Amino acid sequence: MKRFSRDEMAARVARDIPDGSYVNLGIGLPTLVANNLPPGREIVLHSENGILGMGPAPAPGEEDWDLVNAGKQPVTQVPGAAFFHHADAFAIMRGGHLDYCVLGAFQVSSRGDLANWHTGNADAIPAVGGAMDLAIGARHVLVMMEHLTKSGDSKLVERCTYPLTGVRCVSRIYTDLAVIDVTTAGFVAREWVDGLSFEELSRLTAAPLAPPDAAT
Amino acid sequence: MKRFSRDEMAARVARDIPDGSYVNLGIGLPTLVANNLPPGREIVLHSENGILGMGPAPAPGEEDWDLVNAGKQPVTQVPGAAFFHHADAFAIMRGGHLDYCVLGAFQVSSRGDLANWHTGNADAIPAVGGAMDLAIGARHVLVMMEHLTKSGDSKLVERCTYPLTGVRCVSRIYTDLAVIDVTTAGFVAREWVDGLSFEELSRLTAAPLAPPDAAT
Amino acid sequence: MIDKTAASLEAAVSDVRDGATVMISGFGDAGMPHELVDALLAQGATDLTIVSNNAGNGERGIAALLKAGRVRKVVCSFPRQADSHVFDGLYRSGRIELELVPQGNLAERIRAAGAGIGAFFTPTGFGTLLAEGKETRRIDGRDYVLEYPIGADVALVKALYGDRWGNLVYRKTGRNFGPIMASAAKCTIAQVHDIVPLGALDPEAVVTPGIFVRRVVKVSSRRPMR
Amino acid sequence: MIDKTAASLEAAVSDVRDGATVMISGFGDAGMPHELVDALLAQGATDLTIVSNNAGNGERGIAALLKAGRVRKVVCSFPRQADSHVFDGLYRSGRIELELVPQGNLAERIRAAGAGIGAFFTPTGFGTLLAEGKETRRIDGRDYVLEYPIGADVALVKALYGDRWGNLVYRKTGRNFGPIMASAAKCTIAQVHDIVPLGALDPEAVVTPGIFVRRVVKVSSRRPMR
Repeated sequence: MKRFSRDEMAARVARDIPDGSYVNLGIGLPTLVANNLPPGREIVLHSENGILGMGPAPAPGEEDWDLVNAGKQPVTQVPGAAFFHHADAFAIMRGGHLDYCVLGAFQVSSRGDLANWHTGNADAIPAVGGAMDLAIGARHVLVMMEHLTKSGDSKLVERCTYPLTGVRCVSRIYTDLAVIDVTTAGFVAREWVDGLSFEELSRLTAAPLAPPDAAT
Repeated sequence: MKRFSRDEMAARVARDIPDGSYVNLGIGLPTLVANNLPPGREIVLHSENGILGMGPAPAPGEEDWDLVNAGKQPVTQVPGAAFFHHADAFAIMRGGHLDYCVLGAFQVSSRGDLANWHTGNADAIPAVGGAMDLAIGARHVLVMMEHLTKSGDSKLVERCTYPLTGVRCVSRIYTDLAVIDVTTAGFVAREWVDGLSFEELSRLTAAPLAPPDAAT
Repeated sequence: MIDKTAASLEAAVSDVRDGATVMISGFGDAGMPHELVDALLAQGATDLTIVSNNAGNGERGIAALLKAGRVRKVVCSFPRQADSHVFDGLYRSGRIELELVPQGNLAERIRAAGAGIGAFFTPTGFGTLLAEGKETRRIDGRDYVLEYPIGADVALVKALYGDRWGNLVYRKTGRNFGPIMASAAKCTIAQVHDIVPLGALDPEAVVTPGIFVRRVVKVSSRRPMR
Repeated sequence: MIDKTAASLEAAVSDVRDGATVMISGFGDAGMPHELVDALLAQGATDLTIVSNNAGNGERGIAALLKAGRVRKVVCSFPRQADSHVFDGLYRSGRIELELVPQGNLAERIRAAGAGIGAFFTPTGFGTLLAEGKETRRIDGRDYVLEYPIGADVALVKALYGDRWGNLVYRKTGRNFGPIMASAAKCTIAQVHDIVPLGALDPEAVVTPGIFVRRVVKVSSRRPMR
């Protein structure tokens, strides 16, 4: 079996984002989606720190530290961009105006609960940022994550053991092994990597998994 | 006794508005205050339809119908003006950022209740506009009105008989006869027109009235 | 490629359905999208709920919609205007429903719909007829009324300039309800004095980002603009 | 005559009191009023509550205030940053109080304080640790948490240009929390790259009207601005 690379995962997500969409890409893995958008599509990127129409990273030496993304990395602006303050930036999310939001995750449950902000470790400094707003901040909340933790546990679960970021909010999951929808009937596998059987994928998923042709 | 004219009332109100104040003038009588501001004071006028830094009426022929006041009459803008949308305009009021708001009234009660939007007539078309927002929309809510109705009833009352615009919101009343404060102990006369005795003023006021030297 | 430009007023309003809730920007004449309202009248949708600050005057615009019997309900702050005889007649004869909302609550309720706020406590209107039957609460010694969002199927707004992404700037007090209505409707249609190339509007000065706008249609006014 | 210009950073922050709640704009470095924060450190006020998106990094700005023991409590969304060791150490040893707020709720609560809203129902955080013990409500089939305003005694913000009335414009994503914090504090102090004559700012493009600003102080950055 050949796992999807991070760029392949990003390209697979990007393929699902139609021309003309308004999209927020979370920090970390989801940022790669921007580099993998199919040519010819005009996609408007939103960042919760106050911009619509965010462009790629600037050339070295061209950084403008008043123009950063949610990860506080320098970005650029494209023609048609607009700036606004933080309350308006989050009104755009909370109000359901974004088409897609792409997030990383620790766990996703089969009813779409998302855990991605806190390991629950007593010693951890809690920090939530915009994670909880993003979790409910788009018509389609997509998750990009490895299928398994480093210790081999499934990150797709019946019930999240990490503290939740949002309840019943995820609609589709892209892992290094598969694309899985969250439906009212639970996880439904849509596609998976070559060399992996549906039964093997099910075994690597810690919640019931329906095959692509299951009625949902 | 010589009643205050409308311009004298306006000038008396204007005298109480210090340099540097942010002020909203209601439609009708209060609009006259703008023409009576003492020279040398820089007062910033707010209008709830989206401007701070409103100037006087334009010269005839110079009207710009995209630049109107709350009464939908053409106005001008002064250097330093700013435009904003309706939610921000009312946030400025509701948030308590204005120093003074000057309103007309049908009645004011001795605890500061204001009635100025509705006669209560069954046949009247109800229309509130920004009246209720203005009533609670400034640190000091000043009322300008005739002391008596056309039929000779006091507009200063123990309890408003007209439907309320706001509860316990008025701080000072300027009439054609007197300047009266609303205190926690009720109405206190501060000054009144020449030729009128305090006893006569009390008789023309349908609620207990304390003299200026009353402890409040 | 994103191109929100509509070829005509007619095309811009073609899919407004019977029974729709339609927001109409404007405070008096300033910011009033007269041409879009005329197009809606010609389009024929009926049983409408209109959300606007006023309820029309004379025989034009909202008054014409009312007169043609297209409006079931008006949500506004100030229906009584100079020459608002069409609304007055319908209201007095019980042929139109009125939800009267203090202007600042109207604005905040529209904003709440756009911002995904479920409800909010406002001090405006507390203790008055317009808060009767509504939930109230004392918070930190001040009394508040609970108010709910007002959203819409369609918003008709007037702006000065727009681009093909739907970014808008307004003109003076013509801005009024435009930006918040644009955020609160499923389908926002903007009439603009001119459509400018993408990138021509200063990103620092865009008032309504294009994400809130579905269609932009050019309606050049004979009145001079800045 | 209105002249909100302050002669110096020192003069601008001279009256901040012990125990004050101080908002500090900025998202990382963008919009962070470093020089005002340095002036506050020098001024000496202590027992402060700081409201800001982050809790400082390195040894500068908010981190320096924390390190000097001036801060009792931090209200923020993301205290954990690259090199936020000062906050981390104080937090782990129980010497600082933290109120962790989802970023959008933080922004909306600040806006609510400025807009006179008593409380609001937000969907963000429902069903999570950060909503534990808070009032919830289902409205129209969606679950919400009730959140209250966050106001302040002082706001320190960074803008691009200001005038003597306190009107402000910002620069790119440096805008972030500035406009809402300016509206939510009793005394807002803005550091600006330059003070321009009254009337030089386009009234259509002013982001923070001067009514929200008490003092403006010029702090020219060595970094080139647009």
